[in-house]
Amino acid sequence: MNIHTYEKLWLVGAMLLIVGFIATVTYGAVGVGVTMIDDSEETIDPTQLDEDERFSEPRVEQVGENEYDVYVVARQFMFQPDPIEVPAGSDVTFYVTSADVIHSFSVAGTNVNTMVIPGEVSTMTVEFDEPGEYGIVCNEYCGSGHHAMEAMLIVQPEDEFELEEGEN
Amino acid sequence: MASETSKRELGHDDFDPIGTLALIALYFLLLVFLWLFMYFVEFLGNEPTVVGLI
Amino acid sequence: MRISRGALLVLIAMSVPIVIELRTVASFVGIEVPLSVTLALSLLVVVALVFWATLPPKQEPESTG
Amino acid sequence: MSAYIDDFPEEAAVIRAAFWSSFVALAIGAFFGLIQTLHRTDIVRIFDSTDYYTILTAHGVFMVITFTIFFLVGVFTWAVTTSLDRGVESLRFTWSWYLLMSLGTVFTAIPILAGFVDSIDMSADVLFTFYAPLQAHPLFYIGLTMFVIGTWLAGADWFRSWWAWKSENPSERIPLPTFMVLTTMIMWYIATLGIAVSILAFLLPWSLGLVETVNPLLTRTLFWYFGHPVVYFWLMPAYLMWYTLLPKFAGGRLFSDPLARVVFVLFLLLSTPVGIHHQYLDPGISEGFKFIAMTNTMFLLLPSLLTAFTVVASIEHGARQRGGEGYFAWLGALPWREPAFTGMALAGLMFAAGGFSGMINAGMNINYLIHNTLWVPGHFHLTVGTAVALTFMAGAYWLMPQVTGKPLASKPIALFQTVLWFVGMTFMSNAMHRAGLLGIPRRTAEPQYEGFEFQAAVGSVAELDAQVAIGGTLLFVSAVLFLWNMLITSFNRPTETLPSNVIPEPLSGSDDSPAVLDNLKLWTLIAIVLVVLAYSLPLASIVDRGGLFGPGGDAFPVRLSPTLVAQLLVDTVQEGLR
Repeated sequence: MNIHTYEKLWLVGAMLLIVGFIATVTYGAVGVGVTMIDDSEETIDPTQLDEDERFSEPRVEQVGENEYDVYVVARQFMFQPDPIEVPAGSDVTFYVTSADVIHSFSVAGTNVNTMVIPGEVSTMTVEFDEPGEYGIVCNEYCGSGHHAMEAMLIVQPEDEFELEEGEN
Repeated sequence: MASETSKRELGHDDFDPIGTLALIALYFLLLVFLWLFMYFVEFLGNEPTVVGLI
Repeated sequence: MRISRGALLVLIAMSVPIVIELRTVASFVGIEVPLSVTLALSLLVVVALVFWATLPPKQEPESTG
Repeated sequence: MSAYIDDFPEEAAVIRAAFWSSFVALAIGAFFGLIQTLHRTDIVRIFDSTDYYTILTAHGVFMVITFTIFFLVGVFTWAVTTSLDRGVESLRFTWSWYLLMSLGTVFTAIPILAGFVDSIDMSADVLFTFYAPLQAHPLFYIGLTMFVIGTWLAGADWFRSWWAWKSENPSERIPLPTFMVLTTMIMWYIATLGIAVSILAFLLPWSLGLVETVNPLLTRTLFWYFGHPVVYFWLMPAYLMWYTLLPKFAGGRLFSDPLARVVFVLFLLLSTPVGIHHQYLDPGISEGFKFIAMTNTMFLLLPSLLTAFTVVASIEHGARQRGGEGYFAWLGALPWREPAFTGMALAGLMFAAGGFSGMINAGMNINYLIHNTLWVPGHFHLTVGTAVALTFMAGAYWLMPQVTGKPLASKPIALFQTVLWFVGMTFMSNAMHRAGLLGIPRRTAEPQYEGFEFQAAVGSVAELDAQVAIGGTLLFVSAVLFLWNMLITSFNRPTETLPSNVIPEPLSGSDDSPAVLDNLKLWTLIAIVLVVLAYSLPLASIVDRGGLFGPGGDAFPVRLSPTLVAQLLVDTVQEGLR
C-alpha cells in the first residue's frame, strides 16, 4: 500500500492529537483529581424512598468538621431539599436519586453535573470555597413540566451558616 | 464535468497535495489551541468541580 | 470579476463566523465591542469583499471558477 | 455515457420514492424545528410549553430517523447498482423493504402526533432517546421495530447484489462504493442488536403491560450501544458521497482508494464499542468502563481525520487540474458555482468545526462542563444537521436529475440555498455552543428559570437567543427552498443532456489496496470481539446490580394493562347500548 508522504505526516499528527487528548483527560483525573460519577452505591427501589433512611428525609447533614452530606431526591418536577444550604470552605458530598423517571442534578454554570437514574444513587464530592448562590436545573427531559424543575444551592458565609433540624 | 473544464491532466506521480497539507496543518494548530483553551480555561477554570475525597 | 459569483457568495458566508466570534475573542483580551459596532463591521466586511471581487479586473478574466 | 435512469429505470423509481419519503420527513422536521427555535427563545409561541416536547420528539424522530435513513437507502441503492453495474436481484424484494420502512414510519408517527390531540389517549412524548421509565404507546415501539427490520432487509438486498456479482467476477476487488455500503451495513447489523434487544425484550412488553418494570439504566445503556453507531450510519452515506462524488464535482479523482477502505474498516470496528461515552455522568457504571469507552472514542477520531486529508487532497487534485496554483489560491479554482460541490464543501467545513466540539464531548471529565447543555445540540447540528443534511441536499441536486432524467429546476437558487444553510447554522450552532458553556440546558421549553438567571460571559443571553432564532429561521427558509427546488425538478421536462453517471477512477487505485481489506468476514469477527470486550462487563455489572427488570419503579405515563383495556371496552359498549 502506497501512502503519500504528506498523508503519513498527517497520520502522525492525528495520532499525536489522540494521544494528547487522552493524556490531558488522564491528567485531569489523576493530577487535578476530577473523579467520575461511578457505581459505588447500591441500587435502591425508587418507589420505596419513604422507607429509606437517607432519602425519606432529604436533607443536609454534617458528618465531619468541614464535611457535609446532602441527600437529594429528584422527582417530577422538583428537587428536595430546596434550597440546599451549605457553608463556604466545606467539602460537600451529594447523594442524589430519583423517585420516578430519569432526571439530572446540574448546578448551572459549574462543573457539578450528574444524571439521576431511578434505582441508582449518584454521588459526588465538591469543595465550596467561596459563598455564593447557584441555580440547580434538571437538564434531562423528564416530562411535560421539565422546564419548571429547578432549585437553589446557597453557599453561606461560614460564620452565618446554621444547620436547621429536620430541614427539607 | 472534469473533461469540460480541466486545463491539464495530473497523474498520481505528478501531484503533491501541498495545499491540503497547508490547510490541515492550520486545522491541527487550531485544534491544539482550542483543546487546551477549552480544557484548562473553560473547564478547569469553571469551579466548583467534582473531586474525589482524598 | 476577480473570482466567480459563487466563490464570492461563499467568501461572504465564511466571513459570518469570523465576524461573530471576533467579538468573543476581543472580550478575552479586554475589549468590549458593542453590538452596533459588530453589525457595522460585518457590513464593512461584505462591502470590502464585493469591492475586492468586482472592481479591479485581473489581466485574464476568468469565466469559470 | 448515460444518466442513471437510462441504465436502471426501475431502480431509479425506488430511489425516487426513498428520496421523497426522506424529503417529506425533512419538511415536517424543519417546520417543527422552526416552531421550536422561536418557542424556546420566547419570540413566537404557538403551543403551550408542555407541548414543546411533543414537537421536539417529532423533530428528532423525523429528522434523524426518517429523513436521514430514507435518503441513505436511496444513495446506497444508487451506489451499489452503479458500481456493480447491475440491477437489484428482485425488484419485488426491494419494494417490500421500502414499504416496510414506510409503514414503520407511519406507525411511529401516529402516537407522536396524537400527542397534540388531547382527546386521543395516545402519546409518545419520549423524545428520540425514549429513556424508560418514560413510556410511549406500544405503536411507537412497534413502528420503530418495523422500520429497523426494513433497513435490515435493505442491507440483505445489497449483499445479494454483491454475492451475485462476486460469483460472476470471482477475482475482482469489491468496487469501492459497494465496499462502503457493505461495511456500513455490517456495522448497522451489529449496532441495531442493542436497540432490538431493548425494544423487543423490555420496552415493548412493558408498554403492553406484560412486564411490570424495566431497568432504566439497562435500557438506556442498550440505547447508547445503538445510539453512537447510528451517528455513523447517518454519516457514512455522506462520506460515501465525499469519496465518490465530491472529487468528480471538483474536476479531480479520489486521492487514495486504499485509505478510503481503511477508513470504512475502522468505522466498522470502532463505531459500536464507544457508546458509553454518552453515559460519562451516569451512576451505576464504573469509572474504569468510562475510561475505556473514552480511549476507544478518541481512536475513532482517526478515520475522520484521515478522511479530512484524503477528501481535501482529492478536491485539490481537481483544483490543480483546473489550473489552481499556490498553497491556498487553488481554492479559488474550485467550481463554487456548482451547488452540489459548494454544498458538500461547506458541509465538510462545518464538520471540521463539529469535529472539534465532538472531541470535547468525547473527553471524559470535561463532560461535566457540557453534558446535556445546549452545547450538545449545537454540536450535532453541525454533524448530522449539516455535515450529513447539507451533503444530502447537495447530493440531491446531482442525484435527483440522475434518477428522474429531469434537469434541476434552478441552479442559482440551489447554490443560494446551500450557502444559506451554512450561514443559518453558523448563527444557530455558534450561539448554542456558547449558551451551553453557560450551563443552559438542552431539551427545555423555556429560555430562563424563575429562581435565577443565566449570565452571559460576553454580550447577553438575549443576544444568544436572538442568534439561535435568526439561525433557525434561516435554516427553515433554506429547507423550504430546497424542497421547492426538488418539487419543481420533479415536474420538469425530461432532458437528454444530463451528465453521465460515472465515478472517476481513484489516483491510487484498488490494485494498490492490500487484499485483506476486502475480507469482510475477518472485519466482522474483529468488530464483534471488540463489542463483546467493551460491553460484556458493563452490561453484566448493570444487570448484576439492578436486575434484568430493574430495582422497581413505575412507568410514566402509566399505561393501561390488557385487562383494563378489555374492561374499558366493555364499559364503552355498555354506555353505547344504554
